[in-house]
Amino acid sequence: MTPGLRRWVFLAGMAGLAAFYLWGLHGLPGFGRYPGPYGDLINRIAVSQTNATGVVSAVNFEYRGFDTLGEEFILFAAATGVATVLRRLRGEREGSAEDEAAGRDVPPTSDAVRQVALLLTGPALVMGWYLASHAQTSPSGGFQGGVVLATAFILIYLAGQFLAFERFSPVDVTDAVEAVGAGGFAAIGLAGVAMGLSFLTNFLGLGTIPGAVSSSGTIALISFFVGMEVAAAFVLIVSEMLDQALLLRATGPGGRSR
Amino acid sequence: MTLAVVTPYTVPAGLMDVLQAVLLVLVALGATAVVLTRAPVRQVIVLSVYGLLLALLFLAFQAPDVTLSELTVGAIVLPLLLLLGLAKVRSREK
Amino acid sequence: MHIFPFIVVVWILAVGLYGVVTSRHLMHLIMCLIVVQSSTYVLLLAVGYRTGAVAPYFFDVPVHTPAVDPVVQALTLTDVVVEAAVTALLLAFAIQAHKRFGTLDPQQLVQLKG
Amino acid sequence: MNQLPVLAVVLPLIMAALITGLNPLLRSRRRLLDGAAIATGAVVAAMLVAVTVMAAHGDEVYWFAGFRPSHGVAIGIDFTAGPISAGLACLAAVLVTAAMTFSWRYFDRVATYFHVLMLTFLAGLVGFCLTGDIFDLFVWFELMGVSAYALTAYRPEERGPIQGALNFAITNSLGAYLSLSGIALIYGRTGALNMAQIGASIARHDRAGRPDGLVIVAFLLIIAGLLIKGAIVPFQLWLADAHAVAPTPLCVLFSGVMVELGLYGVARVYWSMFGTALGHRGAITGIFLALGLLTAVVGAVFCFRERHLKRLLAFSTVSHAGIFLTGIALLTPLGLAGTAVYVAGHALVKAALFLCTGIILHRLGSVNETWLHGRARHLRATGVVFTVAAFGLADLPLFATFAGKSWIDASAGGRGLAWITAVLILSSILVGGAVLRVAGGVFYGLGDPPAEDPQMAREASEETSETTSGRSRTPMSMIVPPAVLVLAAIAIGVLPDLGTAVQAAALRFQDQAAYNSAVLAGGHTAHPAGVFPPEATGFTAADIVAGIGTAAGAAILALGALYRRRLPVLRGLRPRGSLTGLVQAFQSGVINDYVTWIVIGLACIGGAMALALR
Repeated sequence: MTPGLRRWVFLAGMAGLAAFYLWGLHGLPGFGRYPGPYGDLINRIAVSQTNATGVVSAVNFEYRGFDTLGEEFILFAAATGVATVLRRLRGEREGSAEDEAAGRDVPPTSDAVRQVALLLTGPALVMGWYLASHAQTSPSGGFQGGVVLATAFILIYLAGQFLAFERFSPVDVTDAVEAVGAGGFAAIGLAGVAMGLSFLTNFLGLGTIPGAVSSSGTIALISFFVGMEVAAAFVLIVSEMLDQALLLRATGPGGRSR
Repeated sequence: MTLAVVTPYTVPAGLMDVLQAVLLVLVALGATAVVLTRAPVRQVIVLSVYGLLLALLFLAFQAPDVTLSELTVGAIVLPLLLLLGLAKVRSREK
Repeated sequence: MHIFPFIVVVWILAVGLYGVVTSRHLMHLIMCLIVVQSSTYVLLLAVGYRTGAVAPYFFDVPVHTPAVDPVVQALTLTDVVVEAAVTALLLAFAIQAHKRFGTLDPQQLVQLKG
Repeated sequence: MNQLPVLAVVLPLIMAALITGLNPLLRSRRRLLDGAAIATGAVVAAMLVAVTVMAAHGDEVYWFAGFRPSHGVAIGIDFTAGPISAGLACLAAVLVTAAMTFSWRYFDRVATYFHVLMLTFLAGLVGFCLTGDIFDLFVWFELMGVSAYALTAYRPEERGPIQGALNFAITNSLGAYLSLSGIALIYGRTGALNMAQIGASIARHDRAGRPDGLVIVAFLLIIAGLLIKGAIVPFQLWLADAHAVAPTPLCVLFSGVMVELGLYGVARVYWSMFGTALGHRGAITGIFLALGLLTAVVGAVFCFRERHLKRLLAFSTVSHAGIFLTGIALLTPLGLAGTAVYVAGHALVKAALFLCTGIILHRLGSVNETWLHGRARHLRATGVVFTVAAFGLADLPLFATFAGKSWIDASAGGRGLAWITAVLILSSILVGGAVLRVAGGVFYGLGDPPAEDPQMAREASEETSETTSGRSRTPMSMIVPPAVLVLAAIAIGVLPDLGTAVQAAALRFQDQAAYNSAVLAGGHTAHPAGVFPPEATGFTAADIVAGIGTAAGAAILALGALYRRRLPVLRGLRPRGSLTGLVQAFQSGVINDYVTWIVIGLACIGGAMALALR
């Protein structure tokens, strides 16, 4: 199909699909009228059942914890996939950062950026830690915390050089952290199985005060492992991409003309 | 269901409606802008703004958890990854 | 307001798909795919919304306060992670494609592949 | 509490994490790494055999974290292992084990990545089969997808794999987002994610006896992603691009189970959620029959004109996917039972064919049928396995494929649709003929090499060897798996009372009320009842004649193709240029076109459903 023809064919099909979709949406109860019962039931029982006051975290790490296990492994598989696709191949060598930078219009990191980035690293670390460890009380959790933690490591890159970043996150260590995070989550589930309970049963004491940091049993623990996994996965993905930015290829089509 | 409970987080219903409507319009415009921006680097910036708009909309939908994720992922991490990818591609186009 | 958010959902989906279909650059295409997926976030959260209800946090409000649906929020969180994972993988493919083909135009990729 | 279903998903995940964590240790110890991964696959397969046997008399329902439903409202996620779902998961585990055994000596420089991704892929496949929650289905669908995209691009130094992986990932991700939209729609109506609960809820809502727009739209959106995964025309375009370039051991899984899993998902979604609400009307059968038969014929035609071995096998998978959808569309227990057995037989036979192609690639470094003509004469064992498997693909009696096909035909006859038998036989002859043509030409040097198609030769030359050393011989670890798989396909076909058992399982699969009571109330239904009653599962003389006729027809077609230039009648026959052009315009490889076709296809199916069901 030529681009022009394709556009018109698509518009015709999309008009039909949009009409069809709207026809279905018209059958909903209407915006602002969530009918329940799933969410209402959970809102009613979650606090007394799990001692977590953040019900979304209770759903994520308890009622639908198995979904979250799958979700963590999606990220895990994606990080492994990125590493697979971007692995160093024969005929590729690493150029020095300056060498590569000379060929780009991206200006080198200025001192101001460096200082701001350094200043932000500490708070980002603290905030990531806070988010990952307060899943049960406030709108936060392992995922958001993990992403912010990963951002802290990326800030280190911005502040310094790639080499420093690499020193902070050697692939083997990141791999290990990621494995502990993802595997730890699964292991918590299996611990329940070993006690004769259902997979991912919350077998730890729930604490006495709803919303306290130590409350809600495995929710906090799972959130912590998720934070580890997510942070490591993102650091891995970003470092693979950075690694690519520094790779030179000796030969091949579309190679560098310099 | 009648909702008479007033909490510290209750926003007057009329105001909330207006807020949501405005944000929905902005999100629709943002999506269109992302698609119609054909210059890659500029598109990443538009995408980042779009992520921000989505995050605000989710806040108006009473979903602070999702707001936080959308902010960290949609407005920061994904644009960063995309920029890294573009840097790689552009360095080779030199 | 009863149907308006859903019209926006369809609009985002349609615009995103339009971008995918007319895209001549893989990076652009990936970003349009992100737009397509964002329609599912808006739909999920709109479906679980309840007018006048609070967010599902009961730290300082009583448990019987009417709250919006927490389940769709958990689903959207999963959806966001999926987005990040798929986008990272697609980006890796695009980087590799650019290395092998020297272009990111989907139509030229096919011609060059042979 | 039976923990086996969940362990079958968690074990591969834990092993994937463990292998990644011990990466530095395992990188240099290939034996240990391969052994651990293969053992995991084998253990999972064994666990799933046990689950299948246990589930024969009632679904095994497992509630995660112990959250049982209260008053018909599910709070948590459940696994519901029935004989068909557990059996399909078991098939997936067996094929993963076979593929990893084959790749023991196949990849030369393999890091831990391959094993990790294979294990997460396995977990995704098994979780998808067993789950009883519609959002959980989406999660495992995505895990399966992400692992598969990455594995397709396992050789990123080449052009084909990257392009194939991109088309694969974009089309299938799009499908997943459409499915998620459908899930959100149905959730907005029912406030439930458990499939049984949704089914009960929408059946109650339906007052006029006809489904309303929301139910129809949600149904189509949910199955959209599954139909894309299931390679149904016009959503099949990604498949050949991905299959042709993925590492050969992986093609086994893509063709053998991943596509079939998409169609299993369609059947699962229909029978546990939408069946009652949509009313099992003739229009449902009509729409899916049309899609299935179209797919069967289009796939067969593409298959027969192909010269690139892996693409040829990929198109034959498209054709078979059409046959599977046809069997599901009949809505009868015998039709579903036939499909289930056909899926098993096809998976084993197709896996053997792909592994033999892998051996050819390993020994001769090419997948171009024209070039290979007569060059694989010395690969005697491979030739025998390939030829036997090719006859299996052509539905020769004794093979499981024959049993499955006969039951689909019998059931179609029972519903007054005997004419579809003719279409199915035609597509089987075309596919079998294409594969037998390869067998005769490549392994025995019969006839003349087929004419070179420049486009296909270019595509085939892209496919270079996946191995670098030891090419002078075929290791046992490569030839034993395909031989065992072919024998297994025969063994299943001659099992006594197979039909009765599988039909009983299919009947249980189709009894939505029994499924609801098992999931939501922990009930047990001793005698499930489907919409259509069970039928006789014996083979009539006509079945056997049809089976032998199909195989013979395929053989004659293959010989005709090989000796075309020496036969007076056929000499003048050449593939028409206009047809070739049309095919290339359809299968263009351009992702923009593929997405356009998806939108058009959905709009057309949606229009048909809106008109016929409402």
